[in-house]
Amino acid sequence: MDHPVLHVRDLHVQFVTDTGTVNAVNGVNLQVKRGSTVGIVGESGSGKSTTMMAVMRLLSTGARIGGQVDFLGENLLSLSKKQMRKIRGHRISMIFQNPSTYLNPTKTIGKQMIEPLLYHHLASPAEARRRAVQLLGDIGISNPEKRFDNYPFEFSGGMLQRMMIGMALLSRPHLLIADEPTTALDVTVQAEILWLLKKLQQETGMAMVLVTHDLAVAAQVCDEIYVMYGGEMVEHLPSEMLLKSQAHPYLQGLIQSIPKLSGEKGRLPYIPGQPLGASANRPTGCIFADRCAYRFERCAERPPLLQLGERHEVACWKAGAEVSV
Amino acid sequence: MTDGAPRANPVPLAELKRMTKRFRSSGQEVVACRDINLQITKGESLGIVGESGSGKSTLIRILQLLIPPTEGQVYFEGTDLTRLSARRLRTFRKKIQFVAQDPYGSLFPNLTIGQNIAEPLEIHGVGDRRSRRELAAELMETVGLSLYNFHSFPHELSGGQQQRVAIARALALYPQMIVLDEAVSSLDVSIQAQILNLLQGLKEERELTYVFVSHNLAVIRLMCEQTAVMYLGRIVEQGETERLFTAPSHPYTRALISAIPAFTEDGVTPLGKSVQFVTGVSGSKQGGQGCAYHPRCPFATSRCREETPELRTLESAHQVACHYAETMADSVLQ
Amino acid sequence: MLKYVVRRVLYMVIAFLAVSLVTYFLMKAAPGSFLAFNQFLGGITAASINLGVTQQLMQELVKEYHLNSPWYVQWWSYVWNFLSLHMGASFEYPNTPTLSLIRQTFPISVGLALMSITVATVLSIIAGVVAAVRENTWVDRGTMLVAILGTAIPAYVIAVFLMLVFGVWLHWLPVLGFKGIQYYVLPVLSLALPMIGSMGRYMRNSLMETLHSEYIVTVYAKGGSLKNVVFGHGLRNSLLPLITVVGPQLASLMMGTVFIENMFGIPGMAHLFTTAASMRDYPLIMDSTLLYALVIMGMNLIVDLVYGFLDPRIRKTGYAG
Amino acid sequence: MALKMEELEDRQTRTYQILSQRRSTFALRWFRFRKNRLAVVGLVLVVLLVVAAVFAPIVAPYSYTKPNFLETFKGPSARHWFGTDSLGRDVFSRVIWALRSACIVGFGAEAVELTVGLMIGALAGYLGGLVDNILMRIVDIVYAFPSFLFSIILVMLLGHNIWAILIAVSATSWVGMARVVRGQVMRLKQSGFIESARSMGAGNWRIIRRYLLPNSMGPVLVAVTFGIPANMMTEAGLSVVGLGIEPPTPDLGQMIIDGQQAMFSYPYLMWTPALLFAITLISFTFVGDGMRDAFDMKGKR
Repeated sequence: MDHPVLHVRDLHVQFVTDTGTVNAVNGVNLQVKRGSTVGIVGESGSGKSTTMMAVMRLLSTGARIGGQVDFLGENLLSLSKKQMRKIRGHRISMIFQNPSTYLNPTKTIGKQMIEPLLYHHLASPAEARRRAVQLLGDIGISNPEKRFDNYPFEFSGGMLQRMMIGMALLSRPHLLIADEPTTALDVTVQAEILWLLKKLQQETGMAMVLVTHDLAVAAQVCDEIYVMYGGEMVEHLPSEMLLKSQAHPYLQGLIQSIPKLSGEKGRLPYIPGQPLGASANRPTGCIFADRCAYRFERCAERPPLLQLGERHEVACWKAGAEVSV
Repeated sequence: MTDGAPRANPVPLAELKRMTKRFRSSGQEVVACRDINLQITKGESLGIVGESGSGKSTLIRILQLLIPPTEGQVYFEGTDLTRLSARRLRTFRKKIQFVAQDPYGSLFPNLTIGQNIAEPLEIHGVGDRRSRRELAAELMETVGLSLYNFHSFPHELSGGQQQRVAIARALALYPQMIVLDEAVSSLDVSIQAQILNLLQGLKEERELTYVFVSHNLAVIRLMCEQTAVMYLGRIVEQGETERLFTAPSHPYTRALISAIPAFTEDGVTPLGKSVQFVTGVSGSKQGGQGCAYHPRCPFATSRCREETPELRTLESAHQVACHYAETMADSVLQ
Repeated sequence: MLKYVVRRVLYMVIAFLAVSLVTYFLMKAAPGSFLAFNQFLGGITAASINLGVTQQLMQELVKEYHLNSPWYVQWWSYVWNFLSLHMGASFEYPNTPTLSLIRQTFPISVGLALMSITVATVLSIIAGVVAAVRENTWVDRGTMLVAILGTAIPAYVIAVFLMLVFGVWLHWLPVLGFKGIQYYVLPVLSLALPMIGSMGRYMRNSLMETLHSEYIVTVYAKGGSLKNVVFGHGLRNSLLPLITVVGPQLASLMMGTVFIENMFGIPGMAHLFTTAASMRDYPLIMDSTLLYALVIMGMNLIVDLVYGFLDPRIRKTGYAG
Repeated sequence: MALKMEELEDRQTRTYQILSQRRSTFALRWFRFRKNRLAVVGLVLVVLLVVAAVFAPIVAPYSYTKPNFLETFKGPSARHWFGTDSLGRDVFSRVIWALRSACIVGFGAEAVELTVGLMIGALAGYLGGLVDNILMRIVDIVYAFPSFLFSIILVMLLGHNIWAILIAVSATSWVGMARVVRGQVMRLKQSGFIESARSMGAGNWRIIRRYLLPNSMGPVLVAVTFGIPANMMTEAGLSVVGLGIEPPTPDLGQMIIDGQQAMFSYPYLMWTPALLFAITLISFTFVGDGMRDAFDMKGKR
């Protein structure tokens, strides 16, 4: 039973705009095992959110998606629109960055919360309400019966995100995709939400994908981490290896450039240059080469994901060579 | 430089004395800052941490007298800024500069990069057109911007470059102090490191003093010698950064440190351990009896509910507003 | 909420008094004004002969409108007469009280306006929804081009083309007079088309903005269909801002009736007003201006209240942000 | 100075090639405007119509007043493009002259509205508080006026000349402009760069002049482009109800209404001025639409 819940193979996403074609995601591979938590980490424009939006097929009509997205043995990209609708909010749920803009301001919390159950005919309205109220209580919202009829503006950001999580889990999905779930929240609330997510994930046994720009958050919550740069996957490693055994020069630079809470403090080392924007012209070789200190001739050729160890892959000639030799 | 020697000039660079700020919004009074005493010594950058709504934005705006305090005084180099006329205040504005959170929003969208950087010089009538342009170009090099961008508009630059422009603009008048409001939090990690590195360098070169608001404790630790923790309009703990982070004496500081994910030398801080947040009792409750933090504090006693703790000095200028600060400091942070 | 209504009504009273004052002083300043009227009492002017006012009636008018008293008495008597529905004789129709003139004409104008706004609202919602759902297809572009044309062309020019096509060339509908339901068709269409233009466009943009907002992504992520999105979330939220443009639309609708009633020869209130204006019939001008002001303000208040009731943020917190 | 100005100038000349590739703000707006094809068509038409109106004495082939009783009610022909009216006057010439009055009122009244609206809106928005409250109450009151009736009363008082009409048209419509400006100023006042300007020590006047007004120009310009045809509509509308410019000066509204008298026998007298007027108004609206695109005011697409 080592079938991954989600297996993304060679995913490509292009946006066709007035000013030209934007290659947002270029050949991403990714596996999410049953009951595991996978983090997708990257800076803005790295394509991490686009990847997951492509998996959910929630991108605008201008997006061209290529590759294969296997979910429980079914290729989501080959499903009809109607079949895909049956998966969304039922088998795969998604929560987003800013709960206050991702909820309809003029509909009550409760009405919005039970929608997944109603859309998929999983419960009658009365039954849905009962289950939603109970879940609201379980995830730490006091007086859920009354809170059910509140409007989003009457909730704090942290409470809204709790409610969003509750809404996502109401239909007992196999996979939860959390796209920067704590970025818009206050620092102290962030811990609460992450803790709740982790707890619920363990209780329900569902798989979870956490998209975040914060390496520390990913390290805290996830089992495995995928690092994206310029629309490509540059490294995949277990999270306990993140700080000590990273192999890609980009990830090494990134880890070094993060200020630490203990240890020496001096001038901060950093990666020179700008991150590769999605609309920029892509080099034919390694996408990180022009910012990389270890660049050599071979980097003119694009490196594939090289296996370094168990659950450890890197897209770098130098790092790959050190191991394979 | 001279370690251990008594300071010759005891006048602090900036000082807040018994400062209180109240706002009136839709008939209700909100106390944004309550009875704040704060000293900033030259060369000792100050970090301010706290949740949103803790009053840190208000505090730094009052420090620059962008908004007037309701009560109390604001001193800069010994002069009470609250008593100055608008004209005399202008000359002090040269010495304090501001870098805001959103670099794009803080730049003048209708002016070029060069004009943006020269703007403070023009406002204060420093030099002529030519010399202002020269200085602007020089500052662009200082902050690591290409002169190619001299005639660009802010919207053509990336976020990191925009923040460099904002920093260059803040440097134009050779200020003594720069107030940075979450100046790196909207930037990507690799860009954030570039800007922090730049700020570190400038601090050394130009003997700047920063007032650094951030929710990123590791950034504060890197940039600031002193740190103040704010909760609901009060400073609840203040002292040397290193000491405050290794031995926090206020339960709120401890909660903050454990709540914010960060890397340490050899790993990552554990998720939410030792945090007992009570949902629903968030920061909105104000006034009333006792310690403002007691509804969320796991160590609260009946004394905490009745008696408001004053900010008091522990050893070596470390100040805490907690009745049980000594016991807090003794128990090692997990 | 109650506080808000009270404050709004208070503003309305102030605005109403201001309108009456300004109108009063404008008329006083006019050549051939009350003052000239007073002079007429001593002698005879050409204007008075045209008006066919007898000496005796004149004195009644002086008494009724306090023409010999200070200005504030005159002004107040106007306002008071209006408010207490004691609108007296007009100069032009000395034997008919203004009130009965208004009573005859006002319902016709209101009926015309109501029909037009109903037609316009229904059609613009349909057009807006169709265009927004079929965003950037020829359906969208075509609908919106028609909408732009509707907004750009005033009611009286639209009326010209409607008259030409349906009256002169096709002989389908009557173009003058007012004797039955078929006489309503062209006037209502002339009034409704400009409104459909601006409201339909507004509806489309507002619905499209809603459809592109982040909470719609959530609805899709929950497994909602386009139908769920439009009818469960989008329509309601985009109708809300549509309500706010109904107020200004009413004002321009009122302007439209002035032309339309004149062009189609409809004996409505606006027609009455323009006749009064060209005849310098001050009491009638004053009364109808006040009535129009009251209607505009009243409609704006109703629109705001409806909006406040439909938006939970305002309904629950009580203030309009 | 470590860096000499010559050096900077030198570098600048070297960077001009790069700079010329970069889109300036204006170029970007022009690019967005041009993408709206109808807007470009509208702009061309507006320029043509305005030029025709300005040079009416040259453009109009005949006198607009002189009757020619030998050639009454002649339909459109090569000699008289739009035909002749009951007095044998050339309709095309009259239409061109009428366009001139429409333009004077359209642009003139808009200038008045812009001046008043900018002053009141900027003052109310920037100062806020009591000043804002008082000014906005005044605006509310003017807003409650039945504006067209008010224009009618004003024309009645001031006479049927073009200046009276100009005042009558702008008397209440400045309110819209004031609201637009106020909204912009209020929005920008919250923005980071105004706070920056304050922290640098910029005075109120400088803030308004250098940062607030230039950055609020987009919506104001759009409002102006939509305001001009609206003024023309009101102006012609006054003629429709018999309160426009005094004959024999031609006026589009008057011509349409006169044409209506003879619509069964000589329909061209009605539709030629109506069509030209419609085209004028539509052109302005298309331009306004393009301006909206140029200033990206439709929100995200």
